[in-house]
Amino acid sequence: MDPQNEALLSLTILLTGLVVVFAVLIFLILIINVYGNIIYKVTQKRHKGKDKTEDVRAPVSAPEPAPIEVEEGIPGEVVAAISAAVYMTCGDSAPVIRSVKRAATNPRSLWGEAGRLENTRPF
Amino acid sequence: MDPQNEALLSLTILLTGLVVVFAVLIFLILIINVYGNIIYKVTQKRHKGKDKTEDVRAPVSAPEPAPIEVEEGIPGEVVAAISAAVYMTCGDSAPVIRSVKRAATNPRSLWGEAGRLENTRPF
Amino acid sequence: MDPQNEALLSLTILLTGLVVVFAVLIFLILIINVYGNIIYKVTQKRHKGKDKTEDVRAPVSAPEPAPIEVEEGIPGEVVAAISAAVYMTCGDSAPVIRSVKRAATNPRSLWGEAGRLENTRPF
Amino acid sequence: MTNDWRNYIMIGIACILIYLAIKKEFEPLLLLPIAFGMMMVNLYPAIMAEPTATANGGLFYYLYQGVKLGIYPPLIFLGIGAMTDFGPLIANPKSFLLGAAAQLGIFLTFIGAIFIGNLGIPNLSFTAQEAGSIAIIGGADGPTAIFVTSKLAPQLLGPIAVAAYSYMALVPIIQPPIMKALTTKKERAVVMEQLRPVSKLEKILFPIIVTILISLLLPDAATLVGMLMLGNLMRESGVVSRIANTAQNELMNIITIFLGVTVGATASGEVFLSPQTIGIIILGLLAFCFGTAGGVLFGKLMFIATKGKVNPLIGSAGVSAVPMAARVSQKVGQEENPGNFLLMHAMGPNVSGVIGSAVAAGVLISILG
Amino acid sequence: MTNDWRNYIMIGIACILIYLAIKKEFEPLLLLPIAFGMMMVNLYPAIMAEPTATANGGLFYYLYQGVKLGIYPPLIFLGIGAMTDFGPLIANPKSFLLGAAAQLGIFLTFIGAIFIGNLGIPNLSFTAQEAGSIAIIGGADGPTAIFVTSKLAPQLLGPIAVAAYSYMALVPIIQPPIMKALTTKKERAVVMEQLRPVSKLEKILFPIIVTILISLLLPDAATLVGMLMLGNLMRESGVVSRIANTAQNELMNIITIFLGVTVGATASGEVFLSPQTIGIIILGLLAFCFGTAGGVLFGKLMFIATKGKVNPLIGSAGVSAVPMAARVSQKVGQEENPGNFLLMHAMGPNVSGVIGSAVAAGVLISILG
Amino acid sequence: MTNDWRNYIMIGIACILIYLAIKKEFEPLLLLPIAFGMMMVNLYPAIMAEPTATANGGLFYYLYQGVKLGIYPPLIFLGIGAMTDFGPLIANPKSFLLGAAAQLGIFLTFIGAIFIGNLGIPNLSFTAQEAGSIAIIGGADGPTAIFVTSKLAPQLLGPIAVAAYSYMALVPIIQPPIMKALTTKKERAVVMEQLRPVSKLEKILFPIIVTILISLLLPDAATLVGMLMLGNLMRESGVVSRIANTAQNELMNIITIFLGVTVGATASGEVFLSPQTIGIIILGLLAFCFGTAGGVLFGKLMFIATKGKVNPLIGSAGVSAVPMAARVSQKVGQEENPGNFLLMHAMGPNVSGVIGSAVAAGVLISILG
Ligand code: NA
Ligand code: NA
Ligand code: NA
Repeated sequence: MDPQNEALLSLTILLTGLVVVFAVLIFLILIINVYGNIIYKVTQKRHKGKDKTEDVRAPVSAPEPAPIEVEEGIPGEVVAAISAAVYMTCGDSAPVIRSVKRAATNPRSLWGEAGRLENTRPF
Repeated sequence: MDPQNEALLSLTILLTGLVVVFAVLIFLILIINVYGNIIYKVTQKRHKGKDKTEDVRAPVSAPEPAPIEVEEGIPGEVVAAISAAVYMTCGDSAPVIRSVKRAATNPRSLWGEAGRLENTRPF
Repeated sequence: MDPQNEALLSLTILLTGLVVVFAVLIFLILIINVYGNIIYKVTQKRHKGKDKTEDVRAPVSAPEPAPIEVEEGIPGEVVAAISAAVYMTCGDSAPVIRSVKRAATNPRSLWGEAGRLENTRPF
Repeated sequence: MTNDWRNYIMIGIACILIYLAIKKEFEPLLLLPIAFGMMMVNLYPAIMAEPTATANGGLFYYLYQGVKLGIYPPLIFLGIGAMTDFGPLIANPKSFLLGAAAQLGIFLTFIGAIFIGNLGIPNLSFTAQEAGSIAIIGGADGPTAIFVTSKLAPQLLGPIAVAAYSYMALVPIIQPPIMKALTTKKERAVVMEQLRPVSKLEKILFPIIVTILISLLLPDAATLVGMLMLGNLMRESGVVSRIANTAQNELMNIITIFLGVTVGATASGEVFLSPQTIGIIILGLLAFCFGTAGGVLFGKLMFIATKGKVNPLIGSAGVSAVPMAARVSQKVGQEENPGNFLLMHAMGPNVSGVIGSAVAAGVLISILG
Repeated sequence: MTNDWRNYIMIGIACILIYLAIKKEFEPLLLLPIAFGMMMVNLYPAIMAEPTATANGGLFYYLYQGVKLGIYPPLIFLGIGAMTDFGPLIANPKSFLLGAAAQLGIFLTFIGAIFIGNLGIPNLSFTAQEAGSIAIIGGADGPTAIFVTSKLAPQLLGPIAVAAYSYMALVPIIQPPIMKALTTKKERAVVMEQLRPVSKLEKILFPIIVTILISLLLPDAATLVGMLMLGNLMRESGVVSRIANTAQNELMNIITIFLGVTVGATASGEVFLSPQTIGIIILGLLAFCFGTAGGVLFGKLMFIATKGKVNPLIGSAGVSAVPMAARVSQKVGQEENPGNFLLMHAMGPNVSGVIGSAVAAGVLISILG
Repeated sequence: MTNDWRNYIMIGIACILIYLAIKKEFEPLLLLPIAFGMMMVNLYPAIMAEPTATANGGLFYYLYQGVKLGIYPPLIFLGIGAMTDFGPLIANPKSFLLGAAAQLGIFLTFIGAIFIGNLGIPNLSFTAQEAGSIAIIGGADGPTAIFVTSKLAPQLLGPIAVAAYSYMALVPIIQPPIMKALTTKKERAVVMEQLRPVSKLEKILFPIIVTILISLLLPDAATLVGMLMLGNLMRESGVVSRIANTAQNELMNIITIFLGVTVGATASGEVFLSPQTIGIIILGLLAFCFGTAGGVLFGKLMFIATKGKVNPLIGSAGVSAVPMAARVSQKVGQEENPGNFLLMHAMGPNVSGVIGSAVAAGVLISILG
């Protein structure tokens, strides 16, 4: 390939590349914004009554600082993320995180679970 | 394929199919009955003495009904099966099942286990 | 193949085989001895101070014999090995082993662990 | 390889299947990969492209070889064998009769497929091989259906797999009306005798004997039944739990993913959107209904023959669809008599239905293959 | 097949890589197998030998087919999809812009590779296909780099894979100086608004929508993106955890081993020890730097556009290298303001960078392939 | 493909092997699949059928390719490496001598096989390649035996694998009489010095050094030894436990199943029921006995050379058969002196026996291959 063609190809790659990558991802942004907003609003409307009461649920005081107790098997990364989330939610009045536990992962009833089992052995 | 041949083939499939499926499975019934009975009788004979004492082992009274406690990880299906089995064994006097636990799965001695280990790393 | 050639081949296999196997493995012995000794000495030198205090750490008395408590999941084989090791280290005054537990396997800090996690999801 | 309108319809169908798999939990372990494979191939047909002199094939082309060569279904059967307890069947081998009777749906559906093909509807006719593949939907057993179809009519893999797994998920809806219509209140209320205990030795001998007999009597069923029984022997022997666990977990999961997406990927628009597919959907439903009826009616026969000791409701479990069909028997029975526990009794016909459809598969392959 | 001096140098390099993998924990899951494969092929070249009429091929020849045919990288993407939470990206879809901007490194590196090839250094020139493969190092995404290189310039697999994984391990060292140089103290101290919660339904729809859009817009990215999204759909659906777990654990681990050793085994002495490799190493570093700069600069743009609501430090996470690059954003941000937690905000660009490089890969394959 | 009387005899033999695997726990992880494969192929020979222009091959034909192409045994070695602790060998490298001496059985058995072939018994003679494959039974190492046989004499895979695994299961019965006959009471009572501790660094360097040396000295052993050492490096490095665990569990289990059933499936009646098989069974036993004797006799030499510091009983562990042979040394030693714990001392020769037989395999392949 002669240098001129190479320069042309380079330019093509750079421009096509950036344009396509941006175009595709911007298209994704639009779509996600649209459906995300629809879903979010629908969900919000549905939970309206509930939310009011839930808003006061956040803890407001943190009597004394203590070392964070973290349940085994939860990576520090997750702890940082939780800290960040709490910090942002509550601003200055954020309590010091003292204990991180996994939420119970199986709140379904036993028979619901059996129903699931049925679907996990479908062969 | 002309319609006549098709009709013939259909009939062949239907009859051969049903006959073969029934024949094979009836043959299996016979074989299983034969070896099953032999094994069952041999085993029965061997355990005769023991069984008499074991028969009284079934619990006979159920003082008060209580919600069934089920060890985590046991599917509802199994609970139903156990309930069924107990119900049928004991008839009307069946106790209410209050607790389901896995039987200890490893009653072998430690060295027996080591012997097993040896066989699970055979390469 | 005529018998004479077969005899020759047999002899070749026997001699080449034994010579090569021994040569290769003796070569390995030499290499391992060399680097093993180097590492061992370097390590020894580094830990010199510490070792003296550690030497007295071994338990010296075994008040009363009791059945060995072994943490679940530790094969008998390992128990035997530990027994052997203790027996040899302490000679006659060896205490009766009464309890075998796994050493804590994760003494790293949480953030160290998170750093590890990062490397276990490298894709 | 350009996308035409049929591809877009297929993408829509795939989305509906994904919805059913996730929201309604219709056999999600297979319908989800199948639906995704269907979506992928209609978005990007090259993913199933054969290799050429200058280019590699698509990803799904390579993964599909395990379906095409008949490797995946027997390996899934290996895993199923390792999770199946044949105890209830050994305790009551007469259950085999119900597992045989429920295969009626397969053979009647074959006739139905040939019949529909002769109605003169344009583009709606089936070769004998295609009819056999459609018929096996009545076996209510996914890997068996895929195994037979990959041998007799691979071009129909998509619609047949979708129909088979969809109807298996619908068993709790399809079966009860048929069961109630064909039985009397008295029959449904029958409480069956407790099953005798089954010794470990019987459970170990069972897979060996079944393998030997079925392989000798019907070689075309040997691969499927053999692998099912190898899995079961690994389970019951108790000495190889390491490999028995891997067979029923990781190995089966990996193959489930590969099988699901590539079977789904056979359903390109041109193939799927044809009158044939509608025919397959109707015939598949008939197959399940006839199978259920066959089992229940034979159950009634056993009710009479045993003077009321057998509850005919356990007959419907003979279609396989383990363990849902057995659960349906239990549920319908309990509606009549809350103290009636048919589950273990229905497990016998249920697992014998798996063997029964493998035998029926052998018959179809040996006649039509 | 005799070992020459270049093989011994390669064995030395392999030992250094093993040291870095174990002692410095440089992406050990891939560098360790890659380095061992490199060592093996230089000790015993026949391990990669093609089969002949009279002899089988070497072990690695067979395992390498999964790389050559493009099977392994999409399957690794399946597992990555099953472990990735796209929540932060859905909550803030503008992150996609940063994931796009950070691909700048790829396209600039392409120009760099062409440029270097024209400097007249003996044995140092790259075809357009080779330049594209080198450029994709800037995607900071191992499987994508291997997928593109196996299609465009398989002869460079060894050096490109080594460069890609080494620089990914070095992200915490490469990125911070660039990030600090391009941002002001004020920008780095920005505390971002909390992300909105993302519902389960949005998370389920995301992989479906992304698959459909990207497959239609850029078919050459369909295989990689499709498998990533299948894995994610399996994860978010919640109904197929069995296969989702196997996809992200056993299946991915097995393929990681096979991919690692055989990619390493493409690095025989004759191929690796060339001026080209030195060029690749330099260009790879440039690619990472340009990608980081692209992301951060676009972050500054968003800082201005949003009147200070976006912290430009999260832009560097757009190169992918999940989750390390996001961690670097968090760390650099916290140095300025100890109460600033950027991690979740940086995860958006981070995971969008994976999609972004797959799209860029599609562009390169479609133009150069 | 019709079943003749020999097939029925083979089915009987398979049943006996299943009995031994389950009831006597003779290496059940491999004997059970081998026996089942043997049963299947004699019930239904088409399960090993090659593909034709019109029909697919049998299931086992495809699974068997991993044996035929030499893929499975090195992958099993990868898993074994990941479960093996070479510490006792590194602490006492002189153990290598015992691991070398115990390979005597291999080379003497080669001569024995050639000799028996010249006795003039009809249909009982072995080519040099067959003799080499039989000889490797003396390595007491399943994957090595299968690897060598698949290269030199694939037609004998069935009987050789059955003999190898059977005798490995019988090690606790075969070895003790030989050990007692060749040692004095005083020798057996020797209590050995405690092994020195081995540092992590030594354990990490060991697999690298062994791979380099053996690959350079004996390329034909490189594949087996290299994969064993890769597995061990993954284990000892401590930074890739994810893939090290998969290599020693799921990957090895899947391959064990495929290898077992298909190796068993090479034992069709015509091949297995020949005077050759009887010869193999006799020679295999001799191989184990000679190997044991070689190890013990060399142990006596070391007893003398070290002035009584080495207990010759640990020599028998050099045949490999990890960890059973080491356990036998421990048990026989303890009979003489209940306070004597030889286990860790015997593990050195034991694991060096694995390396030793791989080296011996390399010699056989390089001379006869
Ligand atoms: Na069925
Ligand atoms: Na990227
Ligand atoms: Na050995």
